[in-house]
Amino acid sequence: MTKQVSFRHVLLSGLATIAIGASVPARAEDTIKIGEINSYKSQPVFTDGYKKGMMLAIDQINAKGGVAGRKLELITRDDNANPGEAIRQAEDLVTREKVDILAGAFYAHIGTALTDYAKQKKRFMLITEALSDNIVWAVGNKYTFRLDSSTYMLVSSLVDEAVKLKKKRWALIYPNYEFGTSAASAFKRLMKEKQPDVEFVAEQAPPFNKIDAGSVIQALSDAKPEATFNALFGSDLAQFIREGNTRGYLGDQMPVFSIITGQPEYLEPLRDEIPKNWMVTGYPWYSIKTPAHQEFLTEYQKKYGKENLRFGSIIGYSTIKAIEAGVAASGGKTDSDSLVAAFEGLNFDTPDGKTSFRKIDHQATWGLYVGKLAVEDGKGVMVDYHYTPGEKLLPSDDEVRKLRPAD
Amino acid sequence: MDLSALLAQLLNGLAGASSLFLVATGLSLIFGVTRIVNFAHGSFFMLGMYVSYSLIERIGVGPWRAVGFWGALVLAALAVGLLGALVEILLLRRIYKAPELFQLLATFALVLVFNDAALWIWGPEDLLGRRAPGLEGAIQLFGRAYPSYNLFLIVIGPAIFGLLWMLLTKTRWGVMVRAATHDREMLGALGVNQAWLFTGVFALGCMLAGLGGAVQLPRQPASLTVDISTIGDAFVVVVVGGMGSIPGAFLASLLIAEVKAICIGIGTVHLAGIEISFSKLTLVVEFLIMAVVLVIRPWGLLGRLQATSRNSAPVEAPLKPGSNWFRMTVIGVFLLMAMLPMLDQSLPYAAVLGQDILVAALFAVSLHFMMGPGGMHSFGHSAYYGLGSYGAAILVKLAFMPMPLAMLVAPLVAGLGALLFGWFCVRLSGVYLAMLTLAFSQIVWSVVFQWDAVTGGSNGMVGIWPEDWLSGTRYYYLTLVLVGLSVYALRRFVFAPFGYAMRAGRDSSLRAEAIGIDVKLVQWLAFTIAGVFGGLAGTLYIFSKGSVSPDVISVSKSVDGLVMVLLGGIQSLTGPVIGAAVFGVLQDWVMRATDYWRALFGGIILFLVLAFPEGLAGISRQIETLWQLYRPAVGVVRREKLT
Amino acid sequence: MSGALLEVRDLYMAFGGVCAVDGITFDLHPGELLALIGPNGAGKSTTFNMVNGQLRASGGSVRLAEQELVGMKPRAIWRLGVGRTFQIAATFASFTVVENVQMAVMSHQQQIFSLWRPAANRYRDEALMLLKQVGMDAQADRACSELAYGDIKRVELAMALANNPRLLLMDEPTAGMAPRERNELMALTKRLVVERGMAVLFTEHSMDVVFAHADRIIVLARGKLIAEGEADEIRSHPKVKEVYFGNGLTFEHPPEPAVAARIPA
Amino acid sequence: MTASVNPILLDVSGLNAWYGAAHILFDVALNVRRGEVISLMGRNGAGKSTTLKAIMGLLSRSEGQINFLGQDIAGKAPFQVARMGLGFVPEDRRIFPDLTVTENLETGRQAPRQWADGSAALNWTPDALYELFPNLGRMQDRRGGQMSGGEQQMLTVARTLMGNPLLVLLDEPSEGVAPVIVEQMAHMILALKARGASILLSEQNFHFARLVSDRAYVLEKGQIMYEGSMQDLTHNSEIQRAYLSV
Repeated sequence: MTKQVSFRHVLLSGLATIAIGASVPARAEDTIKIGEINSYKSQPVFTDGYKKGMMLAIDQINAKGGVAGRKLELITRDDNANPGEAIRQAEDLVTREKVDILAGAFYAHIGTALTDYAKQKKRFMLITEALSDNIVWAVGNKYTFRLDSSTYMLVSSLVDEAVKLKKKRWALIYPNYEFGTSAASAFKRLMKEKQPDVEFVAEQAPPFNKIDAGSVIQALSDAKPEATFNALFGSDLAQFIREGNTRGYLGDQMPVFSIITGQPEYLEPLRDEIPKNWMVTGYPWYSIKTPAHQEFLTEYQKKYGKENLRFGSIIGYSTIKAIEAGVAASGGKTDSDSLVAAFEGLNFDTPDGKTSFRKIDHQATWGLYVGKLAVEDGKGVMVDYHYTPGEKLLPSDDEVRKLRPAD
Repeated sequence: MDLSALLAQLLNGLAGASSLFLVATGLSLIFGVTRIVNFAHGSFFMLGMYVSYSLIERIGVGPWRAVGFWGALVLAALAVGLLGALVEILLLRRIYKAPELFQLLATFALVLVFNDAALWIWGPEDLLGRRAPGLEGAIQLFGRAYPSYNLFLIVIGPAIFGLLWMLLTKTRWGVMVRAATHDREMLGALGVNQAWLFTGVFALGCMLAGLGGAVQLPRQPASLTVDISTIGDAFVVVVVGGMGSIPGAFLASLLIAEVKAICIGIGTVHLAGIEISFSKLTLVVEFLIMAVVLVIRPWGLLGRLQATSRNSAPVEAPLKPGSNWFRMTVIGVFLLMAMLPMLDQSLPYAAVLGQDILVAALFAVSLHFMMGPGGMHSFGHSAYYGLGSYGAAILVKLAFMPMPLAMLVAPLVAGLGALLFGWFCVRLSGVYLAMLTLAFSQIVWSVVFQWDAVTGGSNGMVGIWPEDWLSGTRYYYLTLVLVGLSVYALRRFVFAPFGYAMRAGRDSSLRAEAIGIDVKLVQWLAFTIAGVFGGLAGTLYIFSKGSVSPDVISVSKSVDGLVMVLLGGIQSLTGPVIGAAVFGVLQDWVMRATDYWRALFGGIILFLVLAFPEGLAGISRQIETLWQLYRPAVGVVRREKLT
Repeated sequence: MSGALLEVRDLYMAFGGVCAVDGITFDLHPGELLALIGPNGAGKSTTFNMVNGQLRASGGSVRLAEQELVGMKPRAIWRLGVGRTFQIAATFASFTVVENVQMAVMSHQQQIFSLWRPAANRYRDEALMLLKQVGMDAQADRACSELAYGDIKRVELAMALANNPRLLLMDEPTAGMAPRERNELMALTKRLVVERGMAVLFTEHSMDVVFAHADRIIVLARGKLIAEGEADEIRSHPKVKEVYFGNGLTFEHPPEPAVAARIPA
Repeated sequence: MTASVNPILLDVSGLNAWYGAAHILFDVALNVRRGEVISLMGRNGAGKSTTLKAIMGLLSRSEGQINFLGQDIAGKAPFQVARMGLGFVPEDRRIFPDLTVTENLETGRQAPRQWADGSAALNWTPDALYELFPNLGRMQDRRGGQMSGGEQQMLTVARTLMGNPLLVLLDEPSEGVAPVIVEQMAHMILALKARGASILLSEQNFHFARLVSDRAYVLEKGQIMYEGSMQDLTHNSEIQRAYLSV
């Protein structure tokens, strides 16, 4: 009988674990619970600052007495970089934690899955970072809003500058997944519109995180382009730059237009190897002089020490600020319909100034810093940058209506 | 691409091949001798990068920086080798006698632990190493700038290859290592302390991985993702070259690196008006090469049919039908599961988790069906899970099929895939078969990942929810019933003549053929059945989540399935169910318990591995053995002595 | 027509230029027990493997009741009524003894692809009968992995009989057995041959067994057939003595009187 | 014969052993003196090989006293036992198929030994072994896997001798090889004995055992049923019938 006895033991302990794991925690009735799902383990560089930003905003708001008389409470969940897991965490947050508001998503496919979940379950959802255009357009829906600027906005912020160069022969390099491919196709389309004689002489799409930089650089330079559009980031970008410098592809003669490279997450690891002649989007937190941002910076560093900010920091902070504004606008009601109504057209404050959620596609008008890269004190920084508000980077309402299904 | 461009690309490939060779050859060596599929090999590569980074930042600066830099590379390799020795002594040595592939579970746990350890020590950011002193610049070759550091890489690969070859063929230690590959027990009886031999081999393999990582640092930043991406490449190289063959690993790393370089060199071409991007092909090219090589040469380029190693696991006990107690337990569990949705007030999350565990259990049971009784290890079972889920998604979204019909048809789509891939796979055996399944799953993955028009590309497809009359709790019950029926059916198959024929082919295919069993045909059918039920799991999954992305076909999905099967115990039919349940509950719990949940999860698995080397379902047998071991000798009935 | 069940003609096998079996020819008649002897490496197992289809002959022909076997797969040849045991006994280790035999019967009854009804009770009685014939019925429900080597050999024989073979190939059937067990097993085999009208081709190193039970003996050395005949002829064949018997010091009935003193100290 | 006054090399008593749950050996006791050739006889499955494996430490579970050269070796790992001078030749020719003859010999090599009294033990070199086994000398670079069964059998013995053992455990040397090879084996054992080697062999072939050994133990169902000189056993047809199935 030993076999069955032990089988029973395993079974009972398994069920006990389910029971313990699934039991309902005590609930504080007077708080507004924000359930946040993100790829904490997979993207620690971004999510570390992101979480800190969220906590800072929550502490500030709760110190003032909360929103509509209720304090904010944040519950975060790791999605293990997997959409199915993200959905389960959402269910967990809704059924067990009884959260009032769902937010999160770093990866595009997870953002997309959560967007659809929101639609199916009729739950308000604030996608904070995932950049895919689909989230507000192709699969956009009544219940989903997105904070960070989309891939399209990133590309469109650079196109005007790119056209000014009047270079004919362009090379493109981007990671082989939706972010890269849609950035590249948006870039090609917008460039063709504004500069019809443009030619795309080389296109390389290495697998994400597995670039073979030497071969890629050589293939690009063999095509003799006059300018390059880049959507690589992270480890791929570091390899691309080092190899490009060594092989003389990058430098004075090669203007590069590169999205998100100026975000500290991706800029810092490059140290002093920043090549010349790059125009990037990013987040120059060290030199933004607006009072709102100065105050944010001071408070952040007061709370977490003199550490560098990340792009995640301001996104996380602004996420909570947006929710604060939304809940205030709905008069403290947190049912999905009230929140949706409140968020459509909602204005809220961020360290970068006033931002709003567009009624037409629920995209926030998150603006972008566009500038050049330089090395100061052995570190890469953005210089000569300007801030472009998000509303200027989006297509016309007519086009948006074509892209987005009616609710 | 003109000739000079081609030559330059070939040179690029040569440099890439070196690092690949270093990491792959260590893996091959370890497998050859210890038969351990060292899943943590990529982690040792990653640690090689991190350790050499730290060392170079300390001793690779100042006037002696050249000495410091090169010294740091060597020291880093040695340090990683030392860590490998510790792992072998503290962990692997204890589980050599476990059933096949069990060590994979242990090394999988190590991957999790090492990754979190690296996060804790070095932080989340990528660390870009310094350039090699004296080799910072480039030389002119074929009218192009070619990094001088690449020349060093081109030299070091063959140099290490030569040294290893000498070590294995010209030294006594090498002779011992090769002997241990075949029969370590005999070697022990000849006076060789094989434990230290194994430690030495494992440490050497890890050291090579560490060196591979260290020499890569001037080209590639140390990051927390290289462990997984490296292990995949290394496995492919080892298998393409032939497991255990060091010249094979060398040849294969050259082949793969060169083909990749040429694909990149070709870039985008227009053929008959169709744009073909060879650059995008690099996503999957190594797996295409592996599939082709294995179909043509079933043991890799330079591999040979593996002599059956005597270093093998205990024999499985004969099948016994479940006792009444067992049946009652099963019914009890089923009823308990049926009650979960009724707890929506007290335990609202139980049904959510239960749903996922049910799907995981079916996935694991279908995998176990081919791995356990079928004896066909699969590293690519996610292919059928993915075909089942994408099949359903496409049938619903693009063919506008009603959901219930799609649920019926989608598993058959997966079955068709299994029928096709299985035809090739069953011609192979052992790790080669497993790697071909992996190749096929990666090929399916890359098609799904890039076919934006149909599959939605990397973002996947959304809006695939059950019809209203089947949604919510009803869907849970549908899942419960379908999973219950499927598991029951698979169990019946195992107890039926077909299941016996599967096990017969596994135990001795020679003997099975000699009594008229068409082993390949039996395996092919088993493979397909496993594919259909794996597909059903995928179908059930997708309607519970509403969306699908290429993750469902990823390697890690296959690995999850493997972990569940091994954790539960591959030699037991209840093993995969227990494994899936424990895996699901554990992961759900640890992910919430700490930020370093990977390390905790890995640690728990390591504990289970050491405590229950036959899997959780093997606990009973262990208790039995313990009982007999400590039972006082007087209790043993002695036979009458004849006088 | 010779009346032979098995006709082997000019059978030839080369492995990478090395000739393992070099043009051997012999017949085997129903009711006959034919021993194939020769030094280790003479090509005996290779010959077996070609007859049962495991190896495809490089040249020559193997005919069973007029039907050509060369080119057929082992399982097809098995279905024609050719049973086989192996030099290194191989049963299905995760099965019980009786399940091993049941498996063979189920295969014979074409039930391999039967998916639903449990196998445990199929043909159990038939399997027990076969086990009884080889004296293994008492151990029917033991796991095969626990059996002694000689017992595994017996189980193999029972399995080989499961399809009522016309021809039985036995590769060293009595290896690992004590003298009386050897004789018992071969006596049993002989009885089956007579009762069922089977033919048996077997290899063996125990000359006591060979001389006592074989109707006829053929001798292979280095792939060539060097002698053929009955026990007495072979016993005194000088070439066979030279390459195979030696002085016969270890036989129970040596070809010449054994003298321990002849062994140099 | 000659050796009964010589010191005892191996002294086993109360040896019990198990395979998994099955109890195989029951209180086996035996001894080997220096210079003796001892046969361990019995039917198939009687426990002969199990006894040798238990002495070598190759079984996962065994109990009892195993004294070798005055030291207790029970519970030691096989490699430790081998290093003390106990050589083991397995029954199933476990040569290393991918290694050449020379390399196979290399795997068995151990340093020369001395007896407790300071006299040198037999010291084997590959050349000396090639002399003993001329066949092997002619195929030094051949891979083990490409040799015939008889040649492999020779190689297994030669490989063990490379460890310069003080006592050789020889498991079923006559099994599965041609008579002419069996005869060579007998020659070989007697040649070794003449040089002063001590051997404990398990054997079913009574005629072979009779030719080579001084004393015999007869095992049945894991128990020693008879011990005595080979000569006595030759004349004891009762024991032969009862336990050796002759």
